[in-house]
Amino acid sequence: MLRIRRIEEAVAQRYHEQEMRCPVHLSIGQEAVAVGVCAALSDDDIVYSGHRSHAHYLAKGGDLTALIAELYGKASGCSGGRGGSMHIVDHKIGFWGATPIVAGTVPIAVGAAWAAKLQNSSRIVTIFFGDGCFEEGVMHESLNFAALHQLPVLFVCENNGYSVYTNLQSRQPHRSISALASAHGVNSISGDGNDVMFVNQQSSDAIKRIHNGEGPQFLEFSTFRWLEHCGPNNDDDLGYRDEGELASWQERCPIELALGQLNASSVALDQEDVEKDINAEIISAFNTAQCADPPVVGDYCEYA
Amino acid sequence: MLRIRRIEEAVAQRYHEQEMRCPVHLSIGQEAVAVGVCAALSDDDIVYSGHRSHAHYLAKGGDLTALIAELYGKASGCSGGRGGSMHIVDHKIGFWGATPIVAGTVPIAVGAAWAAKLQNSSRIVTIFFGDGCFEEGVMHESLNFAALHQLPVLFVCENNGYSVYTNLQSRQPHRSISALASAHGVNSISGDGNDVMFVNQQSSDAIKRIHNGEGPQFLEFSTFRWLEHCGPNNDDDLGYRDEGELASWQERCPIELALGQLNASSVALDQEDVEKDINAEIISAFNTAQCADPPVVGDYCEYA
Amino acid sequence: MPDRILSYAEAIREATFQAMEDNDQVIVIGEGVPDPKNIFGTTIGLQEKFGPDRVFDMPLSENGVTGICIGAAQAGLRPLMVHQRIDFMLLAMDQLVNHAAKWHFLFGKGAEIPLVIRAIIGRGWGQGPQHAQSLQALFAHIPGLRVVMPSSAYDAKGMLIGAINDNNPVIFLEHRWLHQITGNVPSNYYAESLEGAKVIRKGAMVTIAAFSYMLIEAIRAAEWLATQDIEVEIIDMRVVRPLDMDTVLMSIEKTGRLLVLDTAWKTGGISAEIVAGVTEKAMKHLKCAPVRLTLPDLPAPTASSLTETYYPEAEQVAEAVLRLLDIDDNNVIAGAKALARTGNRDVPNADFTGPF
Amino acid sequence: MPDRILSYAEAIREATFQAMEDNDQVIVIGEGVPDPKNIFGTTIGLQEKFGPDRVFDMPLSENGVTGICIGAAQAGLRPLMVHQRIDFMLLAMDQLVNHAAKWHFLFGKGAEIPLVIRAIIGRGWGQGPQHAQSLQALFAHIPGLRVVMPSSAYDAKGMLIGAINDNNPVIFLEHRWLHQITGNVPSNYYAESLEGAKVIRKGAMVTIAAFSYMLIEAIRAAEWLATQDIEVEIIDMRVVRPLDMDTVLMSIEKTGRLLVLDTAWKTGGISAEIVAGVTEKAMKHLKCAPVRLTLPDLPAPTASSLTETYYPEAEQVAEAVLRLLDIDDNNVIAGAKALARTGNRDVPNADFTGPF
Ligand SMILES: Cc1ncc(C[n+]2csc(CCOP(=O)(O)OP(=O)(O)O)c2C)c(N)n1
Ligand SMILES: Cc1ncc(C[n+]2csc(CCOP(=O)(O)OP(=O)(O)O)c2C)c(N)n1
Ligand SMILES: [Mg+2]
Ligand SMILES: [Mg+2]
Repeated sequence: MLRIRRIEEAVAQRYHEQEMRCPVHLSIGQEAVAVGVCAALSDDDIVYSGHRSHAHYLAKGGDLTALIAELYGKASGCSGGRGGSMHIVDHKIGFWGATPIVAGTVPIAVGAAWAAKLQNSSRIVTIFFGDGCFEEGVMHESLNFAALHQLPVLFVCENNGYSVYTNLQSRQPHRSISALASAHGVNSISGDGNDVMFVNQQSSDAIKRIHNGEGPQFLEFSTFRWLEHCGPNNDDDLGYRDEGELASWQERCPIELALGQLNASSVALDQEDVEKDINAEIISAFNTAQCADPPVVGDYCEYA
Repeated sequence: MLRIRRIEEAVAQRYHEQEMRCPVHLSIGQEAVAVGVCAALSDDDIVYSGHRSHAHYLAKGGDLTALIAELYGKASGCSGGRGGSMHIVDHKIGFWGATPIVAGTVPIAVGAAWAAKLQNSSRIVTIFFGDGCFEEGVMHESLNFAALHQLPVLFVCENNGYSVYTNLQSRQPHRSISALASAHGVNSISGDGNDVMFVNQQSSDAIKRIHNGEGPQFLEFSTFRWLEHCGPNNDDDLGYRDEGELASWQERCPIELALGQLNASSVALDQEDVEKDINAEIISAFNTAQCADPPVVGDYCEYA
Repeated sequence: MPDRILSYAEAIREATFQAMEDNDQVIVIGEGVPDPKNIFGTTIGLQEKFGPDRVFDMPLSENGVTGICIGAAQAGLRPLMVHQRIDFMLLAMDQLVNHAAKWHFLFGKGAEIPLVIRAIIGRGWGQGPQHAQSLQALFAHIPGLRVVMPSSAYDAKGMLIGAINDNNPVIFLEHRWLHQITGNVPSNYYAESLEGAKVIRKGAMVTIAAFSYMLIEAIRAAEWLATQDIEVEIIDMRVVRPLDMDTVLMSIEKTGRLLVLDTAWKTGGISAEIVAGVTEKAMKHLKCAPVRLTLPDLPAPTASSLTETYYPEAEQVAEAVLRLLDIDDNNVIAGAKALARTGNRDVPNADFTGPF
Repeated sequence: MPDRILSYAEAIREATFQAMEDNDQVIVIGEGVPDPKNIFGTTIGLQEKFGPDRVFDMPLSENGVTGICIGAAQAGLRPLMVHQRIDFMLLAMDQLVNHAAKWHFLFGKGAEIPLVIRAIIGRGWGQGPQHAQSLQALFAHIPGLRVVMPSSAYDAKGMLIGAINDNNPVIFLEHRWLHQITGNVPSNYYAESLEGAKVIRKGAMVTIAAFSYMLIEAIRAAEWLATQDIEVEIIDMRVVRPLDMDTVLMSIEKTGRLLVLDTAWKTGGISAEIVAGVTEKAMKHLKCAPVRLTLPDLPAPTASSLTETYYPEAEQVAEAVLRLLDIDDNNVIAGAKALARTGNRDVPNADFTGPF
């Protein structure tokens, strides 16, 4: 979690150099969902995500250098430089794709789960998405199909209360997202998305239920995005969020919370050492990415 | 109701003459919903519908001759011959259009309701649709918007258990349609769609709630289609519906039920006289339609 | 090989059976696939044979199920999705254009999407503007998609098998009125290429490049034209994306005259691409300006009487050929006009009695 | 009248204000319309001025809200809907094509749909294949829609007002890189016609028919070409549907040479329609084969380095003109190549620093 935080901070910090020439949607503040869920998955399980996917990719075990190279538009990027931050993939680790059409990957993930069922595979498929997805019809079509066919899919909604600058109340009526998923016939739970232990426990339980043949499961986690929707800055000064809202969420920083839990359970952890390792890894990844070759023009034609 | 039944029967009976050269989706067996709801509406209120719309058009006061002329593809048809059975309209009576893309008119009706709210009109908008609509994403987008903006719209779902030859269980998981509408934040009621009094009572109550500012209302009525999905015949021999299902619904014929209720409340009604009048009206409508002029080729260009 | 005559619909059905036998990753899904009408008879017996784990009806969720098929394809299945009307695919444009067409480009090896989408286009009795469109141009413009429109029973089978074997998303478009045509269809499992047009009739005077059902009208016209000693070359275009311009250009070098026939609207249709491509590459061979014969730029009307002027048929094809050749002999023109069908023109033939 | 210089984005904003003042049935809805970024600044202050009952953010329901706007339009409102990217409109194709485009045709008087949809097309920094498409061809093919692509600040204002006053559904497409361009924009309320192209530079040697942002590159090329005594005629096409072929044909009569510039893919694009239309009607005037300069038939790549060969700019325009004129003087060709921008070509200018 700390590693993801530091990576995202490094992206933010170096974004102004204008060498990462693509929109970036950072996950700072929301790391616990990615980490808690992915820790409950097997290597064989599949993950899909949307525009805000760095944390999911990294938590699933995605290669850091390939991610940074992708942001730099290099041939060694995880999508060969054709995607940038908004389109990332790593088939080796079961990260089957993240793309930025809101809710676009939701049915695709359900389809991969359908295939798992038809192919008698024991893998499950996890799809990460935001609260905005509930406004897209295809989200509902996907829930309907998953429930109808009782597919091994774990729906994970990161409800951060905003879509870009628009708060949830301006987009959805006063009703619960997870209750709506339940009404579709998908078993649903909601709770604190900044408590990585809670997230992990709920995920493990949900995955057990999937393996028990209880069909698709839905988890709604409340969390908060600290930086601007897209880009490296803090934009709280724009006033689109309530005064104090950010501060109150920052007090409940998922990393601080987790460190507290670790201390309480007296797991020894030399944070300084960890930070050092992470920092070295990040510097190396950026250096490698910066020095890497750009994609060969024309090479990409074969893919269309 | 009896009138609608006889009109639909006449369409079915004369369809084989191949002068009504368009697909027809007849409402025989489902008349009570159309009649019960429309009787609760004011002249000023608006109605939209889908592919199975004859009953809604007639119940709202649509001109019979113009409907039959439309089936015959005549210039005097309610849509000028450009639409046929699947695309009918009558602006004069507030029937603002029926078209056959499943769920296609649902958001359009919500938009008309939005306009009513923004224009401070007291009119309400009713949208008729089938159980199949719940599989279309746009249905959910429409419910979300209607609930968000608290629009004066009455959603009426005629749940006849089938979409073409496919039963509900093969298309939607085991959960209730009206409960799903409720989870969207739209107040919902479900019940017997063959009991015109019940339908009318629920509609009146729902309309009152809309006028009271309680926002959009949703009514789910169970009913049954007696004939084939599209066309003039009984196709029960195909075996796609459970044995006895049709018979059990026919025993609960909405017209017989209503006649029973009328008798019980000792309203005098000379059915023979009524039938005679209806028959004369139908014969005249068909004659007029058959003799009417076809649309002038080229005239329709102005509309595209 | 002796002739083995099947209808286009039967050829599609046979292709589906054989592809499913050949590869157990092939699955079929579509609204009505296992129902008693079986998509105009093209899926009869499929579920009985391959079971409910490979042959599916679907919820009315065109966009969602398209996405679901994309995911299933990424996972190694080879889904064949079916739409009774192409009009319903408009609901799925996001998944088709933003996703299916982009996946392999974005994510490279391991992200091939072997998805086939069958859709029925074109005329039917009284279908009207929302149920009778011919929307091939919308897909023809999109890099990452393949789009085919077989016009013979032979190709219907071979190209459907070819499409199922292909690793790209393929849109397979069947004109409603082609389902009844018949032709020689070998019984073996064969895949036809998804590239390339076919010259199906040789002639030196005019090149007719025809898409889908318009090929049938072209053949009717050509047979009569031959009686007038007018020999046209007919190209069955077969594939909309990628277009085989080479075959057209080769023919134009010989004839110098081009007539393009499409089942869709004119403006912005694929017929424009053919004319543009020919002009760019072979203007010097053109003896006169090319002509497109298409639908007028108007929604499809429903009334039978209105369809008569809306849909061009063999006589309009013949008339266009005569104009391209500057033939103004009134007798000949009258002969072309006499090709007009008698009776209602909203049905392919008198056997067609609705209600669909 | 003295010049009054506004940016294209400001012109759109002014048009919206004036149209809303002029007619209280005009409402505006779109994801981000009232937010701090205000659709690239085009809706700044709108909600403050006209209130939350006329200016709306929207749920992420592109198809649903399009249908809702159709219904609102049928009820007499005049909705202006805004998409930050045209790619999102693919979700709304059903309501646009099956419904908005057909309503008036189907239901006649009383069913006019005065709906305007603004959408941003084209390049941005690192937007990639799902956020930088130019999908005008998909709408250009559909009877019942009007499609406009203004290229000047003057037209941006006048045509948006014209679109809002029009009783048809109008798709109003703004290239992302046009927002910053400036030009003379009168302060009064004026509506420009939604039909007709404009000759914006006279010249006798080559006709350049340019759509949207490509007009800017055409002008850059033309200025340099003039220094070489090569005078091109530039037509700002302005409208995609209905296309104004007459203006193109008139120019071709004079120049005999045609270059079409579009921001979209080549195959099946509107550039094909221009070439086809010119060939059909004026082949005898063509001195050489027309040329289309467009995107290659590939999804948009993200990496900055890949965008350089993907997007044609002024030097490719100039080179194409030289080829049309058979000019192979190496000095001149080198001059054309020298038009190439230095620095990154994934931004319109150095002021553009992301992240959007
Ligand atoms: C179909 C579609 N509509 C609009 C957008 C623009 N957009 C990009 S991200 C985003 C916000 C989505 O909000 P949410 O799902 O809550 O995710 P979050 O950004 O909060 O993580 C929007 C509206 C889009 N990418 N796709
Ligand atoms: C988007 C779309 N998909 C499929 C169809 C084909 N279709 C026409 S009517 C119908 C059945 C719809 O069922 P339901 O909504 O329950 O209405 P019912 O026919 O039972 O009255 C279907 C699938 C269509 N018209 N539109
Ligand atoms: Mg959010
Ligand atoms: Mg039904």
